[in-house]
Amino acid sequence: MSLSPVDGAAPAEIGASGSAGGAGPVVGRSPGQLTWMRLRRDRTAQVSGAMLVLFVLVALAAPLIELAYGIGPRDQFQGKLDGAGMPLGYAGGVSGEHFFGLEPGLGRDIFIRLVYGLRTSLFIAGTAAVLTAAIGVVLGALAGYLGGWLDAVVNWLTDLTLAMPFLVIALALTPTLTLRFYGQRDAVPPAFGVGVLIAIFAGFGWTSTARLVRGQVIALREREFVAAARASGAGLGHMLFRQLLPNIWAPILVSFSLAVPQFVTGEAALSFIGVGLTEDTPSFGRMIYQSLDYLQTDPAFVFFPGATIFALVFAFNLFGDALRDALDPKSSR
Amino acid sequence: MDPYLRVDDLRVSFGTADGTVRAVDGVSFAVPRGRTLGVVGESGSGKSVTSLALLGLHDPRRATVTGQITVGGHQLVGRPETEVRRLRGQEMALIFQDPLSALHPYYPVGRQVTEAYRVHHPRAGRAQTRRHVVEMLGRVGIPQPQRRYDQYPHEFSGGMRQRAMIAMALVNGPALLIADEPATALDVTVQAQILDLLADLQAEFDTAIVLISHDLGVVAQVADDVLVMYAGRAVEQGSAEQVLRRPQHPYTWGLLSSVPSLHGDAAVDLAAIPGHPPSLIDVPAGCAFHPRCRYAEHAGGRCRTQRPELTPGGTPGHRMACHLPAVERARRYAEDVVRVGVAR
Amino acid sequence: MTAGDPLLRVRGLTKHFRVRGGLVRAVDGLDFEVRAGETLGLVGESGCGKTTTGRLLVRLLEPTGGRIEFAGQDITHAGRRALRPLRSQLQIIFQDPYASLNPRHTVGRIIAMPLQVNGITPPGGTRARVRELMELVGLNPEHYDRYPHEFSGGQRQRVGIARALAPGPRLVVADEPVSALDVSIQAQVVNLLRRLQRELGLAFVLIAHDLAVVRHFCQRVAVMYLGRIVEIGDRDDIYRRPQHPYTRALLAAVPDVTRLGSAGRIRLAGDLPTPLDPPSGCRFRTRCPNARQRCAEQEPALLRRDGGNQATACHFPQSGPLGVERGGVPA
Amino acid sequence: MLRFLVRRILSAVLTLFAVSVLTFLMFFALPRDPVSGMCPKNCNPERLERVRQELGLRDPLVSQYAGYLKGIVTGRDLGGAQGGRCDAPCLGWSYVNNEAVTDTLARVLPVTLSIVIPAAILWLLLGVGLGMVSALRPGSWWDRAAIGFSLTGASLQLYFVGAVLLLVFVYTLRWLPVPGYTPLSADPLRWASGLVLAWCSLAFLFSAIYARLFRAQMLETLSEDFVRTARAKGLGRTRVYGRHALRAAITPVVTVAGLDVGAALGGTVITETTFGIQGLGRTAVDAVRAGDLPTIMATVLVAAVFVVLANLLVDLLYAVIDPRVRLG
Amino acid sequence: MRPHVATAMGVAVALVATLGACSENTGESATVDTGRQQTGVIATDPKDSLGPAPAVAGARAGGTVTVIRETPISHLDPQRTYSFVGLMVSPLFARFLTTWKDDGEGNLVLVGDLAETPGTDVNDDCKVWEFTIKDGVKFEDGRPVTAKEIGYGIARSFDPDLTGGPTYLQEWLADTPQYDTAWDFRANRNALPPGLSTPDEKTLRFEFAKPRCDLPFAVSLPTTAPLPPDRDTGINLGHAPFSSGPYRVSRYQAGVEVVLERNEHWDAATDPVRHQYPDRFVWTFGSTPDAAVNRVIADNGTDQSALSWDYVPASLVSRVAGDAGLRSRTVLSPTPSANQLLINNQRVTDLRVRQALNYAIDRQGLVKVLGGQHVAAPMSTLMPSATIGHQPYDAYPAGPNGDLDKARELLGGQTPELVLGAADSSAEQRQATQLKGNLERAGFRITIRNIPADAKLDEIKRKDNPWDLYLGSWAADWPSGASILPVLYDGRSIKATGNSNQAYFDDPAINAEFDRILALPPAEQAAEWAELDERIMREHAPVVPLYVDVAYLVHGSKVGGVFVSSVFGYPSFVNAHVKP
Repeated sequence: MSLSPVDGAAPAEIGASGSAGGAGPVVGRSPGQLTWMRLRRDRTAQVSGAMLVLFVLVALAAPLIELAYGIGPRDQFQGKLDGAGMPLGYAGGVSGEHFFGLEPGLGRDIFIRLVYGLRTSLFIAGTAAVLTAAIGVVLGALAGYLGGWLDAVVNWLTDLTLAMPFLVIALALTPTLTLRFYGQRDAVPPAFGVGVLIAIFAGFGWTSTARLVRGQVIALREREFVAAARASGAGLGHMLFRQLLPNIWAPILVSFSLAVPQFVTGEAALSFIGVGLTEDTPSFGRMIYQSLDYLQTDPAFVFFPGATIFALVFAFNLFGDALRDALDPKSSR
Repeated sequence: MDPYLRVDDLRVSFGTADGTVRAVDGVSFAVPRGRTLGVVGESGSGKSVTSLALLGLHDPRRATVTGQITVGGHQLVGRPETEVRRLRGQEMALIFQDPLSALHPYYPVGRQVTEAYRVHHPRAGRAQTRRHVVEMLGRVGIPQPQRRYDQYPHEFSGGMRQRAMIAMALVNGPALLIADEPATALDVTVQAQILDLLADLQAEFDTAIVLISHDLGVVAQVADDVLVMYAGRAVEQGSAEQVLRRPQHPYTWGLLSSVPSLHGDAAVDLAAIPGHPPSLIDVPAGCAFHPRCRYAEHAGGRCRTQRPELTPGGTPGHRMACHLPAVERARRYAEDVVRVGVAR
Repeated sequence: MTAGDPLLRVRGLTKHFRVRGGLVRAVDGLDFEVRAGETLGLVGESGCGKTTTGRLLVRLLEPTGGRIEFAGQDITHAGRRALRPLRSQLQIIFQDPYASLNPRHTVGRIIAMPLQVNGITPPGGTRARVRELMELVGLNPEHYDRYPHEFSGGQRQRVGIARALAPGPRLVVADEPVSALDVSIQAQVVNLLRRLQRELGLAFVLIAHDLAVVRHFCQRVAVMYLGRIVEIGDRDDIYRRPQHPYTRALLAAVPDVTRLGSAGRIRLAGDLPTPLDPPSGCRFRTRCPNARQRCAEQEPALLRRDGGNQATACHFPQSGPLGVERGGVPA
Repeated sequence: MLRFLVRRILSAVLTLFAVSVLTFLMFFALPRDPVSGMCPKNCNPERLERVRQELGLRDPLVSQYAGYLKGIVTGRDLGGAQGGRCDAPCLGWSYVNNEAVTDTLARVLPVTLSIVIPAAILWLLLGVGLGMVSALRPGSWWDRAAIGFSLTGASLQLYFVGAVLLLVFVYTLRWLPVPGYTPLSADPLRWASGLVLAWCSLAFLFSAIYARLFRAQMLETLSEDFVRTARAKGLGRTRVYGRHALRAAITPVVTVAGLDVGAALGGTVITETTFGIQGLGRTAVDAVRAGDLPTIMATVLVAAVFVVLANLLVDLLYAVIDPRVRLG
Repeated sequence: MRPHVATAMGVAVALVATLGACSENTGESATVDTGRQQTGVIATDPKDSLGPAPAVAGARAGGTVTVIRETPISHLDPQRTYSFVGLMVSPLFARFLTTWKDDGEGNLVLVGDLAETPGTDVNDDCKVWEFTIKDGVKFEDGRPVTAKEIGYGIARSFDPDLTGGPTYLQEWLADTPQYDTAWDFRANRNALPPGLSTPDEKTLRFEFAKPRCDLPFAVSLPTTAPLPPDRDTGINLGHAPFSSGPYRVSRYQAGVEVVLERNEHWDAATDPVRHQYPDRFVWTFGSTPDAAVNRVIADNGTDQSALSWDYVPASLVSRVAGDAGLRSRTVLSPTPSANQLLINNQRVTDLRVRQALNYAIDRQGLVKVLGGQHVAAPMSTLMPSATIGHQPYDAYPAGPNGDLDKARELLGGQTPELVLGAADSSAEQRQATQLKGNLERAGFRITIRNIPADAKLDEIKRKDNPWDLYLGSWAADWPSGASILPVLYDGRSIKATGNSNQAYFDDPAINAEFDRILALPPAEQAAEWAELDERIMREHAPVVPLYVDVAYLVHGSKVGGVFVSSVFGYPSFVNAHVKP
């Protein structure tokens, strides 16, 4: 059906309950509530959302799980490995005691390391996504709204950031930063590695959000409600945070939900070239990276971290898609 | 003479998450060659949906179309897409409201017209096709058609774009032209040019035209017959003379009197219709217009419960769907409409 | 400012936009005045600069030249801070009822916005004031917490009007306030504006392409063509005795329900020239049925004739009622 | 158009300049002495110091950088330890690889190009194809399958897919040789068979984004008026979708593809590492590890050039696709 | 719109099902003899130095041997060669003053290569040495090799631009570590360095200020490869060395490939060790060890005559060892590369703590982390078993998994807090993690501090490095205690940076012992070094000996004659041939 300005009332009328007085509830449904309703009606969103909640709960409850499981992430069971360091028994040492078996070599329990790894990876990815969103929103909104030289500078910064090879810089920066903050004999807490990763992700990840927000803001800038606020004498803060931002939550949320899995895999990719967390800190990236070598000799070691990281990323992607549909019902149906 | 286009009990509905939208709900009309039917209605009255249904352009997965549409003897509803396609552009053509978005922004205008020609004349030679198209562009009043042929839509002005659209629609000499708000997006002076052009071309090609518009003035200017739609249903139809000069339905009265005019008394308020058009998902029971009709009380409550059928009005060929008794209607027309509303 | 002074005085107002192809002279030297409580209609076709004028008046755009005085103060280049005390007196209503309301705000919040950003707390509180305004424009005050998407186009336009009225303005610029509305709703809104103007004694600048709507609302009318005013005067003069050929063509082109068929109308040939490179002399001459040599050489000034209030920028103005075209020779 | 081009090129040069300065600074902060790799067992500090001076590592940073830039523009003399005269564009001498950096680049660039360009063609075709299939029949089984495929792709990681493909096709089924690079000119078949796994895994992962993007764009385009016009003309499905809708829907894909291809050319570290192919990315990473500044600078710069060029190309392509852009 | 989540998960499960069938690992596999004893002598009979080398049983001329290696060979300049790969490849295209006759089983004889004998100690004081050059030795262009070209080769190793090679001869001749300031090669291209002379075409004479009894060993290194001055291309010689061996470099594509083809002017009759069986050797670079090993196992086409230079990676060991069909295609041999947990003796001054570390160590656990006995063999001595004269002992017997109680007892309830510096490479991180767990169970508190992998060696070579423990390894340039113990434990050699004595161990009594033994004739030294080895460990425990690397190689089904060099622990190609 056509949605030209003259002929477009029909869809908008849907749900409006008559003109004057009207029975029924007086308080209306906000766009956010409508999204929520659509999300709740979407089976895929429900399933993926439930998976995500489960993942987050597992991550949060990691110490409790350790307590119940009775094995810590650093406990070694080398007695259960053969002379070449491969786990004894079936499927990489899966047993009632070790749900997902043991790592070859060090003989640590895979299950509890995955639980803790989930915690680390989700924390890194979540925080990095929040940071990138924040940087991207602020820069993008300012550039888009104010335009002019600021826009040019932000655009150029974006180009520059995109032109800097991310992996190479990350590789170079990590040891440099470590030396800057810690003495040679200081134990570097895992939190620092986590922090560096987050900073790297934030430093390189903001561009897409900034571009997105800038584009949205430029489109919105021409809308008349923005002109209305300006005509009323609204200042920059009001314009950005009261008028514009509430209207671009949808794309920001979607890009956020898609950024999280990107950072989860990003952490793994960095581990792959040797940047990232220390052996001490259980993380998805390190596990999957180390396990790949054992694809032939201990497939179970590849499977459990691989399947978990896949399930997490898949759930995020599904949910992001569902969220996109719910926020913008026109987009796909 | 058998009318070239005959529509019987056309119904179009869409399934949406919130319920079924009955966009067109039982509309019938006929248009012979050489005549123009004006379809009038506000947003959501189903007029654009009707125009798309005539060409079978609805997505069959989303829209359900029933009823009969007969174009030059071919029944269209339910026919395979490939067969309907052969008629499109050849026997019947469509002009849209917004020529900027209706033309493909990436292709030169001439090529788009050529494409419309070649699809139905696959054996036509390249040079001959170009000659024909250039001639057509010239016929619709595009100056320097040879040069304009290779220009892009964004290099055209609004009026020129609409002329190009018309050229594209008429390039195969169709017998039926459906013009959906052909002049609404244009300025008044250009609008007038386009309407004149349509009239000239109609005279030349003996085309049957269905002109869809919300602007009663436009309809008055070009239509021979008028169909007034409200909430997907026809509420009044007849000749332009009958419907516009002696309207019988309270909705038509309201429409006519709410239009500001260049004459009349500028000092008095316009006679507006209260409320606003209903949602097509939730069409009021009975007469769809009754919540806004100030005479609903005078029909003995039937307006709320019973859907009025189209019945013949005062003069032959004039029909309307209203429960208001004839006597009451005549009185109200005389008192409210002629005296107060459109006091001309 | 004394009682007789105009509320708004515009002199030589100019706005040029720099685009890649050159300079667009969107508004090129406008002079007009609006008195307190008076309604001025600004009509013309798309691209004539009327919307730009509206936005210049409320200072959404920075004028390239000329001078705007509001309530005796020069606001031509006033900054946000300098404008602040005047903001509440000068408001704007927009065309698109969908785009002009922030979809993420409740209507209550939308209407209260001008109060909030200007730090105005009306007696009785903001909420009470908003409900009062809603009632005034014909909205149910109970709908305070609803969102724009729950309203129809006409109701949304009422919200926009309420927002403009919130700080108690003296002049409202209404930019095509009804052109996006259905016929039946359009009449409701025109009536509402008329009532408000009457009851509140507001001055209006109504920007519209629809001559009939302007006629129903405005006491004075200015006709614009390619960034210039070609004719300005009292309503009755303009509609009954248009002197500029453009005004006449414009009036003649309006489709009229009361006239069936298309006989006896004047038609303008061609399209609007590009404002990047307007014609020399009289800008209308390329489409004017009476254009002569002089029109290309000399730009006609906006002049009053026969001592009336009506001023026309034409070398060969016409007179007499519409429909009786008497050729181009001045009477 | 020309002015636009000049402005874009100037901005690109500025970007490259900034990239080089940043890299230069960043790698001078590295806790790694480029000289120490030069004598593995018994090295004495005095000798190292002399080497450092000879290599100019004790000069002020600015003059080192100026020397570097000069080398790019006019070439320069590097001394006996660095192969002597180094012609423009001189990117320096790698102490680690014992060769001029330009030679290293000449070696690894074709490798990366051979990986990325066919892969990009493949992923674009696959992505646009999948997106097209699902946009034509939204909600159908085809749509579900295509979207499922692309979502799976988007949720997997290259090293994982690569490792599994290697195990299945190379080590177990032995259908393919172990991945490696053979110059296309030497043996096209070996060139292809050595890289096909890399192409496939890149295409599998990347096509996901394109399928989803293109599907959304296509659906949006299909609701445009001009598509309706095309149908109203009586055009067949193939022509409506293949010509009218496709061209309009492809624009955002071009943007994303430009960015992706640019970035991928700048370093497919993961792909190269997974498949054991020595291209630009792996060379860059090795250089960082070894503190091989000239190689780092060169690889970073080349990567940046690719990104910048890709951006420029996207802009030009836009003008080709969309005639409205040409006016500006 | 989107597929059901369960469907996708199903796909994932199916994917993994194909990854490998489940079978029980019961831990049975073959074991390796790692306690092999090395025997070695300097040939006294000139006949030993005569060619030709005895024919390899079953060997046949022809074919191409392909060597697959991850890291490219950075250059082939003999005077700059010090990497294992360089040391193993250079004998193919270069000959030296002396060389090792090696049966790959630990039986070594140092023989003359270009020289007729492994050197003559003219005054029996190790200060003046003479080498007589063989007749009939030629360069690839047919020119004869004379003492002059060998002398020039040694002279050019003084060129500061030509970095990277061993510096024994230069330092001994100049009698100072700053040899390039003592004698400037670039200013004296036509002269020889001080102490080096060619009394006649056939004689090369070394004169040292101090006794240099290890000279016959030192001249087995590629520094002594001959080069006519007119063929010196400076740094570019690395791409095109001038051959004096059985092969010459026909193609050098940096980073990608090196091809060696037969040198027609090489005369088998003059060469006591080399053969010329394959038509060509091809080195290809870039494949990861995983890929290389998988490729060789697959044994397809030309890979049948291929060899993976890199050892079987730990993750594949169980696959290779578990495949009986591969047994004939693997070479398993201990190497002389010894790995220790180095204790920074400047920081950890308490002997009891060092001894406790020795008691605590869980060598079996560490070996498991490394990938098992095919990757590493535990050791408890300072010198690897491959050293001539090596005697096994265990000063701190702790059993395979460490004696934690004994360690705690030594610590006496204290908790020493030690910082373990570890490279940030994956492999070393895992070892460090293992050590941390191991030592903390014994009552230590260990902090792991990461060091960028490529910088680690430089860092621990700095005297003032801040760590208490770090992993170190040492591979001697020749299998003599003289190139191990004094190099690693002589406290007088400690300098600010670039230390080989990374334990920073300094004991006057031990230092005096070094001087005493070094002055003995080489043949008498072996037993003395073994005795000193045990003494250092018992009295000072300056390090924790961990393990020696085990070489575990796979080759294609048609490769023959490849053995692991007893001197360097990497594959030697002198006997390599392609089976029909």
